[in-house]
Amino acid sequence: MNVETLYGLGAAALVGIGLYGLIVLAHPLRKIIAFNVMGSGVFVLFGALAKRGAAAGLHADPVPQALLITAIVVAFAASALAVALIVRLIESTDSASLASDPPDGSRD
Amino acid sequence: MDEFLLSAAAFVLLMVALGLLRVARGPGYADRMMAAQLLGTGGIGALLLVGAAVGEAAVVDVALTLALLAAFTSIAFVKFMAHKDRPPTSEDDA
Amino acid sequence: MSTPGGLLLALAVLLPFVGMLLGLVAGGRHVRRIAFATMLVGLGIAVGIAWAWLQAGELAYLLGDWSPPLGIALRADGPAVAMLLAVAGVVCGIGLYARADFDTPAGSSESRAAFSYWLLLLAVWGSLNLVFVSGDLFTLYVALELLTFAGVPLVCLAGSGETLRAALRYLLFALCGSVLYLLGVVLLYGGYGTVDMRLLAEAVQAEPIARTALALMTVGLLAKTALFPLHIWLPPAHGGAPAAASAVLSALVIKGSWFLVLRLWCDVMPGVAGASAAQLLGGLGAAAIVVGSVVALRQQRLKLLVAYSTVAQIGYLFLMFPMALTGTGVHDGAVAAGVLQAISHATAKAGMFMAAGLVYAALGHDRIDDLAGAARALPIALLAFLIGGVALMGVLPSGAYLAKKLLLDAADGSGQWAWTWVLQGGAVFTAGYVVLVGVRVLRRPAQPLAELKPISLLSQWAALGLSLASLGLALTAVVGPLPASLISNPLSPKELGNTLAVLAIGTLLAWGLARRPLFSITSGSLRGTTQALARGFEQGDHFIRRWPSAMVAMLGIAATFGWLLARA
Amino acid sequence: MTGNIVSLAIVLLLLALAVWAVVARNAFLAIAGFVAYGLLLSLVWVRLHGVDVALTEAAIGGGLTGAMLIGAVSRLRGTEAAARAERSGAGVHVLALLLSLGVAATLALCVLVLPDPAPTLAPQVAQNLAVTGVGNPITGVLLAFRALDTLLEAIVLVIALIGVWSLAPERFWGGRPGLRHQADPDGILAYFARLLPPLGIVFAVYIFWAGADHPGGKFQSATILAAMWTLVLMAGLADTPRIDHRALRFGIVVGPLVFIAIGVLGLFSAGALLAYPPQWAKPMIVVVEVALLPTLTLVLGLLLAGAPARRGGGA
Amino acid sequence: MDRLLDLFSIVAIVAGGFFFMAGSVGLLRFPDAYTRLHALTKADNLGLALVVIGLLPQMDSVLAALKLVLVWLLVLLSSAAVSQLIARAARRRERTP
Repeated sequence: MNVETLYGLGAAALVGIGLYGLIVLAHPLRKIIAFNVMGSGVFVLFGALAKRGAAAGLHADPVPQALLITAIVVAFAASALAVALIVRLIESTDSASLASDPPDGSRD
Repeated sequence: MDEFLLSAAAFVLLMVALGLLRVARGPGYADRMMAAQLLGTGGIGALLLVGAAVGEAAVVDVALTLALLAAFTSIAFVKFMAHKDRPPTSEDDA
Repeated sequence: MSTPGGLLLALAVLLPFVGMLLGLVAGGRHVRRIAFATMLVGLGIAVGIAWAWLQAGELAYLLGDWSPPLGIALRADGPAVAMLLAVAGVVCGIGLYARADFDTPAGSSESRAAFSYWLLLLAVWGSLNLVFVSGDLFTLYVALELLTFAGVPLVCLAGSGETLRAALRYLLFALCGSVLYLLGVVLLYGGYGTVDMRLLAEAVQAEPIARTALALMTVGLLAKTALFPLHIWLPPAHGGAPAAASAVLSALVIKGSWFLVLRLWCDVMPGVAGASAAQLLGGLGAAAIVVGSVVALRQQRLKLLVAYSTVAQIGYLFLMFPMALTGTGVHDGAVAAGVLQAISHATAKAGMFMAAGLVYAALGHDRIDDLAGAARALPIALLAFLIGGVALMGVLPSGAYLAKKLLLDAADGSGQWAWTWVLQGGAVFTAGYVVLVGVRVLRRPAQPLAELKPISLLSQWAALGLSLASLGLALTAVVGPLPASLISNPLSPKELGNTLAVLAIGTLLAWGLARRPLFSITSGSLRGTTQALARGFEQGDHFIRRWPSAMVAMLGIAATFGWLLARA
Repeated sequence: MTGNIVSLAIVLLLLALAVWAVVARNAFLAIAGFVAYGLLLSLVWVRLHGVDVALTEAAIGGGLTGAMLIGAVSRLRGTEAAARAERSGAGVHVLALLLSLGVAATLALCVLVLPDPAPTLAPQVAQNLAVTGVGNPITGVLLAFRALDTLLEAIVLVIALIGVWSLAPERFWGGRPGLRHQADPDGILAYFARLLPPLGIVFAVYIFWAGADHPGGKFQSATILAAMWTLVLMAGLADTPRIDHRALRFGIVVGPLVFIAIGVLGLFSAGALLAYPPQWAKPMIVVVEVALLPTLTLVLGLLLAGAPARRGGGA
Repeated sequence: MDRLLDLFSIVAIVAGGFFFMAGSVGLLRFPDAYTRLHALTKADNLGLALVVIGLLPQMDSVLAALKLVLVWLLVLLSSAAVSQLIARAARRRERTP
């Protein structure tokens, strides 16, 4: 098996791990970590594709690598916004729960 | 030589991976942090070895960035611990 | 190749961002001024684009003169131009409405809410324009993220704990959607070596990579659009935000990801997206209409009612897919219907949220049961609300009517009888909550209304203007590119009978499903049954909006799409 | 062969750390795992011949994100325990496991059926790079071929910052972000904060200049600078600026505005928006990068600092 | 000469690898947190130091070699900081059995 395929398969597993965390973890901060793990899985997959595209004297296709840098920055911005929201939510409600109130349909 | 450097990198990585077993076994908070620490150092070592093997000079810059940012992150960890008498949520410490 | 007028596309994208940056640095009272100046110029650009499009047909612009696949192309076809123009109009309408709400109070040099609102409004606008004109799937990823980052803070501008929670839910769920979308983009690049939509459309084959990419991207975008059952974040977010922000979120932000689904299915990968997967999209839309409408009828607050009606209306936007993709190419009429539906929803829903906000501002509450006498006290605002609702029902000459007509034609053409029922039935649900609110506000109050707080006249007219725009949208068929033959006399026995039937059944629904009886008739056992049913819907909605259920639903839908695409 | 063993070791370690970061008992440990994970990712990028990406990942992935998450953990106030009570049932866990396995398996299948030879834009980039005057192909893609993406990236950060600021309590609007850090009495932190930043700044400048022709560039440089700034703030040696400070606001917008201005200039000098006149391509690109540097540094640092939380009049 | 330098590199790096191994084994086998910490900090810093020393002859320029040494110094710095943190955590663990 060549290196790119190995990393590609690893990336697929990372996406799965992150996704699992996103579903089952309750605390939003933990979800952010899982989101980052999943995101990095996508990035590694893209990196493996870039490596596959090595040609014309370049060791890898530079276009996906450039896109990756942008994507990493965007993911950081997302995490920063989410963390700020979590901190503020806890400050104002003393809770980080995302659950909403049940419908009060039984009261009428 | 390159083959040797790569083998050395693989060896270092496998060794720190062994250290990760400590994370699974615990028991404490300190032990897990130690594993992370070992991993950081080993990871940078392996990075340098791989970089020398593939002859990519800029890998040293990556290592330097990592070391700089790792120092920064460690200080953030220390600062966090200094602020809290105890970590807020370490149930395995209690 | 860049076309004449193509530069306007780039300007339409950059201008709102430049306005935002200038506003940020100028600060204070200048922010609002800069925002209005930007709106004025932006509206001009949008009109210019429409003009250029009428002259030359499709517009294109190569940024930096680099052609794809290396560079990024901006392109605008009919749907994109229509959306650009509509969004420019709605942004200006919302801006006029928000002028009074988001003023820097005297005595302070800068206020948080005003500063943030105007800058974020411009950010939403720029991002949407980018979504409409970008021909590059990765740039679209960035555009979608921009849209989310601008939309999330709008949700919690009021700063209360509940809105913060809603904003966080929105952000986290939308982020899951973005990662899935990005994953699809990555796969497409791996398979075909480009992220340009035009080049992809030529290269793409119905093979595992393209199918997986389409399934993942679609479900990611559905999560961002909040199509049932992925509407986990929408009701609290849209219901809790300030009205001017809700209008932006509901009328505009969700259209971005919806438009991208349309692009992917009808432009980039129509060959991969088979008819059976399109049936599933339409099916989710139909489910959204039923659940969203029933739960909307159960709401006690006007803004939440409007928020749930958005859940239902998003469903309408997806009804076009079964008609557009029948396995034999793309049906243009159905696509046009979808765009028309999106625009009529954008205008009407903005007007309705604004009206609800005015009611809240004037009365100090928006409890539907306590709105008796409101119609007399706030005639313009409630007229705006009801006209918006009527427009969404699909009554002549509204845009929704035209959209429905086009879809019925398409459904007839491809022999899909089941969907004609859904299309006709959808209007009934909308009629339900229009009647519900209408009856409540027209009732004579038991005691005279308390002192009303003053509300801006400009805001009221802005709301009414947008609702009227939605109601008159079908008239564009007379001047625009759509066949005028679709419009018939609204007073003809057939149309009138149809409208009356819709209203009658809607009234029945409102009577059966609303929490409080609509009329003071003693309710029989029938109402007991319908009430139990409605409660069931509510509880089901609550269950599906829990985080784990929504995530499981998301992946389940992705898997179903994958399966359907592979089978086709 | 040996290379494959290294890669295998890296992948296995990466997966182990990812699992750690996700299933760890509490957030603090999860972040420790995540930081180590970020470090290892840089190794992945080096193996995949993406040194530019490795630099970015090293700076952002483990570094800034890790520090930001740690800062957040200290403000969780026992909400973690509450979240534990909310934990989903066994059924959800099984379902989640099955679905994520399904997604991972599908992706793995896609990886195995990728077309061979792989489609690539590398030849086109290599062919057109000379026109841009820069030697680093990634810089060429980011600032010439796909300049719009880079502009949007800066705008994304600014919008995120507006979003973070908008979370401030009303009374603190215009004030200083984050908590005031007290200078560490035993001085170790202050010692670090005096020692590291000069080093970091020199290195950041080096990375910045290297970026035109070698791996590196404005973004990686800005990240290091932002980290150094944050370090000084954490040590209490300096305070965050008031967010209504005119110079600060100017620094935030200068990058994208200069970028757009040069893009419009291209309309007249090179015939297309965001194009550079042939001989002037490299100087123009350098100007854009220089202008973006303060924007990125300030925005990254301020994103880390969070919403305004103090009135903080005066200096 | 090159042979000799390569040999030097190989010896140093092998020794470095040995110390990394020692660190891991210590982490796994030593009885309590303190001794583990002791083993670890010695091992990983020495391990990295030896790897760096071994790589020095392989560098093309003085600048690269200088950067290499700087990497080691920075890692030393952060490991000192983190060790202190870990020791504190271990102490607390002792206090609350």
